[in-house]
Amino acid sequence: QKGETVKVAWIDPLSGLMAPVGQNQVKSFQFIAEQFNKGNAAGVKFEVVPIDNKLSPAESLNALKSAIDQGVRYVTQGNGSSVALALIDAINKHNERNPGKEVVYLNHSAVDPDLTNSKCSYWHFRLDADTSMKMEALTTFMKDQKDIQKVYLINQNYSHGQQVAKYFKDALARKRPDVQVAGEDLHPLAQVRDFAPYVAKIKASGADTVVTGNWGSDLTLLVKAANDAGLNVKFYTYYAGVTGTPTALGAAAAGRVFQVAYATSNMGGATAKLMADFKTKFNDDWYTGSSYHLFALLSDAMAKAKSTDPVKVAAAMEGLKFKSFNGEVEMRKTDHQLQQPLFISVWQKTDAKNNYSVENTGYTFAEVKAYDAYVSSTPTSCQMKRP
Amino acid sequence: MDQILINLLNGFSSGLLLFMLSSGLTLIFSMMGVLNFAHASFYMLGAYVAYSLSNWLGFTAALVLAPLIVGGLGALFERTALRRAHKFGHVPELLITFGLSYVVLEVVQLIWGRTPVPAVPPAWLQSSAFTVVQSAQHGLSIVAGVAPPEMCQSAGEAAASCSRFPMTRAFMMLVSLGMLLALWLLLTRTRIGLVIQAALTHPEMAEALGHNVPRVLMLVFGSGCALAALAGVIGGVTFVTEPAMAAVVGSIIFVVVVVGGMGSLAGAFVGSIVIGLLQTLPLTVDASLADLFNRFGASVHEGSRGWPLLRITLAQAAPILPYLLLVLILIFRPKGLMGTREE
Amino acid sequence: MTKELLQLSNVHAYYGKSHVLHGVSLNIGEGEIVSLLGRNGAGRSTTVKAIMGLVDAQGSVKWRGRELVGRKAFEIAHEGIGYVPENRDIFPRLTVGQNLLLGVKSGNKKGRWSLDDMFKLFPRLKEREHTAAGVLSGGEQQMLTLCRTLMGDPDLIMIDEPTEGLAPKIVELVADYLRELKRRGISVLLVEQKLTIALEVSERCLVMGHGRIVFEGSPAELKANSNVRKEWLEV
Amino acid sequence: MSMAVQPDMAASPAAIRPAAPVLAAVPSGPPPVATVRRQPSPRSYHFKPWNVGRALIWSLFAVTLLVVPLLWTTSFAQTMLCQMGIGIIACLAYNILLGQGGMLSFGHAVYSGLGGFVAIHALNAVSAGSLHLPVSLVPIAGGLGGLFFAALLGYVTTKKSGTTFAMITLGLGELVWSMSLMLPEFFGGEGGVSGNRVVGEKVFGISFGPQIQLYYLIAVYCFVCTGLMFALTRTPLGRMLNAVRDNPERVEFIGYSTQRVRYLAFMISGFFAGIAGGLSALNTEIVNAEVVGAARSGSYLLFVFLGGATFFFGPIIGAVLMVVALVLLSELTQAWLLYLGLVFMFMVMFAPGGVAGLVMMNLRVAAHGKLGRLWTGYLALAGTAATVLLAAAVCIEMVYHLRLNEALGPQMNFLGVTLDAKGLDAWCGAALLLLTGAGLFEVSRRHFAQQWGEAQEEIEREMKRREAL
Amino acid sequence: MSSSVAVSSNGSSPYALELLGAHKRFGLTEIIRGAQLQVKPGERVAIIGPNGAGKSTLFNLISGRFGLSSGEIRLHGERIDGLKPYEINRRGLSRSFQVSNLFTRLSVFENLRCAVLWSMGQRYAFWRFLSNQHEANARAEEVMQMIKLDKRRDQLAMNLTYAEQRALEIGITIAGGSSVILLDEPTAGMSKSETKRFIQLIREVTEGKTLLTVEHDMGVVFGLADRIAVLVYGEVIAFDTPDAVRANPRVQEAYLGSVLADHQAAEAVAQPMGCAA
Ligand SMILES: Nc1ncnc2c1ncn2[C@@H]1O[C@H](COP(=O)(O)OP(=O)(O)OP(=O)(O)O)[C@@H](O)[C@H]1O
Ligand SMILES: Nc1ncnc2c1ncn2[C@@H]1O[C@H](COP(=O)(O)OP(=O)(O)OP(=O)(O)O)[C@@H](O)[C@H]1O
Ligand SMILES: CC(C)C[C@H](N)C(=O)O
Ligand SMILES: [Mg+2]
Ligand SMILES: [Mg+2]
Repeated sequence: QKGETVKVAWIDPLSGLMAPVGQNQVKSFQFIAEQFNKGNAAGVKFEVVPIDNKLSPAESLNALKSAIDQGVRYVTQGNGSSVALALIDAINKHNERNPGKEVVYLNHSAVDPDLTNSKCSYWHFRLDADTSMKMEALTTFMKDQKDIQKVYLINQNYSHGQQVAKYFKDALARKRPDVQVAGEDLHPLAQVRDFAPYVAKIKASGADTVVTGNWGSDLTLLVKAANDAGLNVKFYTYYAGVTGTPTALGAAAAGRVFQVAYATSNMGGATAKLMADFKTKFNDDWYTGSSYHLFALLSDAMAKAKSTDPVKVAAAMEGLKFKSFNGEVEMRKTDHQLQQPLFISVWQKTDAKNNYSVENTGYTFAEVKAYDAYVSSTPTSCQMKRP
Repeated sequence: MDQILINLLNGFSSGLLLFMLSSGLTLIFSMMGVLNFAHASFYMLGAYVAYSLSNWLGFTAALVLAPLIVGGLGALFERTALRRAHKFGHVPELLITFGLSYVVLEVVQLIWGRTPVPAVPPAWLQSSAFTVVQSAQHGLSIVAGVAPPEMCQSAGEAAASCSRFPMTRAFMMLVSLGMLLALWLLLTRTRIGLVIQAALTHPEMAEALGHNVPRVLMLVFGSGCALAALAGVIGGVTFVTEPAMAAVVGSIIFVVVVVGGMGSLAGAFVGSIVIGLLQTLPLTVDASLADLFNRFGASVHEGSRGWPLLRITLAQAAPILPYLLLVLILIFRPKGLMGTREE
Repeated sequence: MTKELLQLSNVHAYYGKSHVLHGVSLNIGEGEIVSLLGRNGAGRSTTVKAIMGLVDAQGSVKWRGRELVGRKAFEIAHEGIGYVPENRDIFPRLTVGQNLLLGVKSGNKKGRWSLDDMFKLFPRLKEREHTAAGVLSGGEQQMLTLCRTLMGDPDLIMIDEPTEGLAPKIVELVADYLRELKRRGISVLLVEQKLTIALEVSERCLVMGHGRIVFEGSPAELKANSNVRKEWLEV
Repeated sequence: MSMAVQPDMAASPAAIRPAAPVLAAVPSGPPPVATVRRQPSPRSYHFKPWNVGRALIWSLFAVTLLVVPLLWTTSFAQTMLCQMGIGIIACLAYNILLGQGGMLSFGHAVYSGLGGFVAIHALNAVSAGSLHLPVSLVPIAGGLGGLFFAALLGYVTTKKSGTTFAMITLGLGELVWSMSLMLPEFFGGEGGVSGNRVVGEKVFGISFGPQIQLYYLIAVYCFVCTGLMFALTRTPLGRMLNAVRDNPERVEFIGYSTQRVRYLAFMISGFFAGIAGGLSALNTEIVNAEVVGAARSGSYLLFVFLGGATFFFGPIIGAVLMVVALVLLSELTQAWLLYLGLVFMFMVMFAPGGVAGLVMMNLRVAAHGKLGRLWTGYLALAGTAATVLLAAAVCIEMVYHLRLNEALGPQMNFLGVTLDAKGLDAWCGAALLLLTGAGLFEVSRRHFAQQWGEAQEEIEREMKRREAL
Repeated sequence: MSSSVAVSSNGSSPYALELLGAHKRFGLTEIIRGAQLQVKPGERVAIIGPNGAGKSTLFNLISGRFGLSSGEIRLHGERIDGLKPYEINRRGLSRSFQVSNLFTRLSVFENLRCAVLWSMGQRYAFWRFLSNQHEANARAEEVMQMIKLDKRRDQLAMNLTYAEQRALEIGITIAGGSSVILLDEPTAGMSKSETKRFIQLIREVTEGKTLLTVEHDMGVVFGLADRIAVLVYGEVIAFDTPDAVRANPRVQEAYLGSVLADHQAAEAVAQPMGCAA
């Protein structure tokens, strides 16, 4: 396998609502691929083939076809679990109908737990932590925050948002039955311009904490509206670090916005170097750590399988333990869900210890708590069909 | 009590913002008969231009200049493109604005990038206009600016609650009312309004009577775009300035214009307020139809017929209420609330 | 002869590619009523539109010595030419009053005519002052257009078939109206179908056929010339 | 109120009508071949389906459908072909409203989309064994679904016309789209509903697993539906639909209810749209909220217009362009949305009859044997236009490259040539090319316009002469 | 006003069309004030009256374009007020418009074919080919020849000349074979010679039918009508033979005027369709 070129199709939005995120991520993947091309366990060369799917499942299927035509055997995607579902379905069918031309799907950010539970597939490997895992970590953290009395849930009215709400309530009942859910809202995805009414509602409920899976402008507008109305609550979020949001959070949100993720802005060591290089090169933040997982996992598995054949590599990836930027991680065999540490970080001014300025705002996500992989690990109901 | 007040204030201000957005659209529609699908794009353009200008000249200058610049661009578009399509009728006119909205979006992204730009309101807009204080012993009171913390820091037995009303929103309301006044004067107190309406049906005749119709149309379109841009300047700093900001308001402003009555300024105003309230007030009601039925003795629960529909709370349905209203209004009163013509 | 006001020489006009006027030459003096007669499709309306700048024309149209060809309609209107189209073209959504108001040119000072003059002329309009013009009866609309043009205080008024659809009694009124215009020193170019009224009020008659002027003379001459009438006006 | 005095959208098909006088004489609706020979006896109108010209066109269409997948064999090309076939049905269905009925709908994806959902549920029912239906008939289930929802929602929509109609469709479109996320029971939430089209016994060895088998299923549907929709234009209802478009008021005075005509047409359109949705469900094997979204509805409108709504075959061109633009163009360039927007603006401004309008204009010239004269003009025009396009595209691509592809450095590849997006020479070259191209284009355009005008004038004269005979 | 029980159509009504105390108000203004008119089958009636008297409004009421404020309208003894225009048309009444109202983007032939479809029982059929409907096609051809537009068969209506459009307007009105025909100023905008030809045409195509026509051209009125109804301020002040109407002083005062009209009317009578000068 040495010296071979491995094409990885990156199927994600480059236009439309999620384009900013997509633009950042495509750079991340290309950048990390370059890093790995300098030397990796398998000695292969990676090439990222970006294809715009406009955040549309139907378009993604076209993109998949196009990628397969170009000889691509590894596909990665992450924005939108609906797209992920469509891809899993299509890849399952493709692999079944076209033996010898199998395709492996490496999911870098789609976090719907179903993807590794009821909808799990042998060909799908998830590198992000799913909603339930993040919620496990988040609630473990919240359990110890004694000032949390009343929590308000506000989420986007689609599967991701609904799941955040659901898993939160489940976990809370287990860990802090005394905390009250003061209210719950589901608002339409990316359509609300004016969050003032929601903020008024949160205010009226007397909540001291807001938990939200919102991303993009749905998160920034929420935080902005809260600041404007003088609503002094803490926000526990999934996606405060995604492109554009940090800029919009600015100074007003300092100390009040928490994020749960498999990374923080200040991981130190080699990661700090990577982030710095990325920033010099693109004047942008490298936050999609799963791009690192992807190439680390692939090269290790290819080395192990001594092949780039997706069937062999897939088999090699199952249960593979490898070293990534956030420590030693494991691709769990039962459901192909990566087991990795999770971090709670807070939005604050940069300081000596946390000196990475996110989006050049002078603010950063500073680690407040790190949890080992086992803490956030959740059971799976996956009944995987192996070929 | 304070919550009701705040909710009403939110509703009204949200309505006034909608008016700010849709007034230009109404102007263009009532006078030129053009459904301008690029209206929201001009709104976005206003925000971006103002962002660049205020980094350079300050916010106040941007507030004045950005609408002028965008209005000029609008006039240019009317002159070079829309005028050509006008000959072919309404559908091509509409489609050309459709095409323009794509182009504007792409150009904005090329110039300012795809991520939000950090547009912040100037210092004088960053404070609070007033604070609504509800305290157990003093009841409801309104304090200008930010209420001193001791007022809100629960004194004694019962906690007082303070809700601040941000300056940006107050300013927005003010500008919106100003727009209403200016437009009303333009339409009723000047003859230009008559000329435009005349030109709508018989442009040649209006010209033969000595009115420079093309110039008037250009001015109207330019003004409509300038109004959108003004809304954008304020909307941009109040919310976020980002490429998706046009898409978010894109269809709701049509709802406003249609519900109010196509081409009627008063209608656009009433429509804005109604939609503003409709988007806001139902959010506070977390009851669903199922709850309602259960209240009256029916037992509706998961698994009963129509549960998926009955289960939806009013708060969740709030965002679609404007569209529901639109459809109902058009079926039962196609003129719209205040409209005079039915087409 | 009176002083020349308007002179057309060798005017050609086209609708798209179809050639309609083939070299029309005519002139109108100050304070004159001239009628332009001819069969359907002879090109009378087109001539008037060409003067007004509403169709593409070639040749020369001189107004008090100044060339009008190539200028915009609203500029021509500002020169002092009024036009009453044959299909009326009232502004349907505006009220009668607003329609009249629009007759006044933008930026103009007070003209010779006031709203009240108009209402005196056609009392029926006064009654309907606040009605949307679109619902007026055919005849009422005709009255409205006449008045609207007059509000612009033109020196020459070109009227295309003003008696169309009017009751005989009102036709009579229109004749009075035309005479009144003349009395106030306004020139009229009257495009007519009804010979009766044309012959009665005008000083000169022009007959058009196939896009050219084929006869010019006094009403008496036209009455006498049965050849022209046979060939160019009636069957 | 009188219709004539209002800027009514119902009158706006006028709008779509190419206003250039040269186009005015082109009859709307029927395709070029459908010239009816004039004969004195009324008996001569007997329907002759095998009129030579028509037979030729239809056979050509059939052969094209048969042959294309053999020419483009990659799986990507075949998915695109499948989508084109589906798009053709959907766009033709949409044009029943827009081009033939003068109804401007902003929400037609509702019917194709809901048809898709019904179809995928039907497919899953087949898989589950609770429904016995060959997979090849699942699209019909989609069609019935589209018909059902069109009957339900169309009843209120078609009560109105013009702008009111357009706005109701906009509102309903938004409503259905919002509902689709609120009602995961039917719509499957964000993830949608997926199915497997390979189900049941193989019939003649056809499992519909391989894309090519599905393609031929789509091709058959496409051909039959196109035929049926064309036939519709030749029926009393089809003709009255045109009458309603042109003058709804008068229709009421010749015994027809405009509402009823619109409603029936709306249902028929919904049925065909549903079939397209059903085929699409089979094609992607997953249906989610996106299929009822405003973006989809918008593309129908835009591309039907681009293809040419005044002509029956316009939407077919539109559908092909739709797939090319949305699927292929976005693969080729990041600036595809900009190109799309610009193309729209220019088409509306300079060719309001759409591509079909251009085709018909040239066919008319060709029919009068005058095309031969124009070809040099065309050549010059094409050459210079290509130059301008190329230069403009280079500039646009370089700008996009600089903004978006920093990762790859300033070096970029454009049509096989490597350019340095930061290099002065690339920019100067492009600018120079653009300017000279534009200059030459203008020269040849003027020359061509004159030639074209002459040809038109001659044709006009000839037609007058013939008429006079 | 009157009993709401509709007299059932028994076909034996002596009148083809009846207006009984018809009233129409627009907002506050009453346009039709109790118009009363009874037209016998086969009769040709001209309605004259000053501008704004409500003639077109009356037609709009009869044809169902506007709803009646009060009163009754009967067609062959059957009440038709409150019905939709198409329902009235299906009962055998057809009208033309003062301003041509055509299917502008359809050819002459298609215009006429559309007009005959309903009466030929085609209804909303989408399962039959038009080209196979020989009866309808033959009828359309026939009407086209009647109105002498057969040479323009495949021209779009919008490309016709004014006079041709007027002819087509009449053609569409009569094509469906309705027994009661309303024509609103059919000769408006036509020259004397064309008017003459047109009156001839109208006579031919409405042979044996009940005809109501609004006209200001006295030549047409006196040349065409069996009886004349004079509508003034929404009331029928006279309904009589042409001679009687002309002699009626009220009519003269309200409508005909003095000198000019006398002249015109006299002229019209002297040479009903002749040269005017
Ligand atoms: N908009 C148009 N497009 C094409 N041809 C036109 C147009 N208007 C008029 N024509 C043609 O131009 C010729 C002259 O028309 P014009 O209206 O000047 O005649 P006219 O003498 O006023 O007759 P009328 O009695 O009909 O008013 C006619 O043959 C007519 O068909
Ligand atoms: N929809 C309406 N609303 C208000 N007034 C109306 C409406 N329609 C007609 N009218 C008024 O009714 C009166 C009668 O109009 P109508 O058109 O019937 O007159 P007419 O007798 O046909 O006159 P003409 O001979 O001039 O055509 C007019 O004064 C007109 O302004
Ligand atoms: C990248 C994220 C902002 C998107 C998120 N993963 C989702 O499920 O939609
Ligand atoms: Mg004329
Ligand atoms: Mg009338």
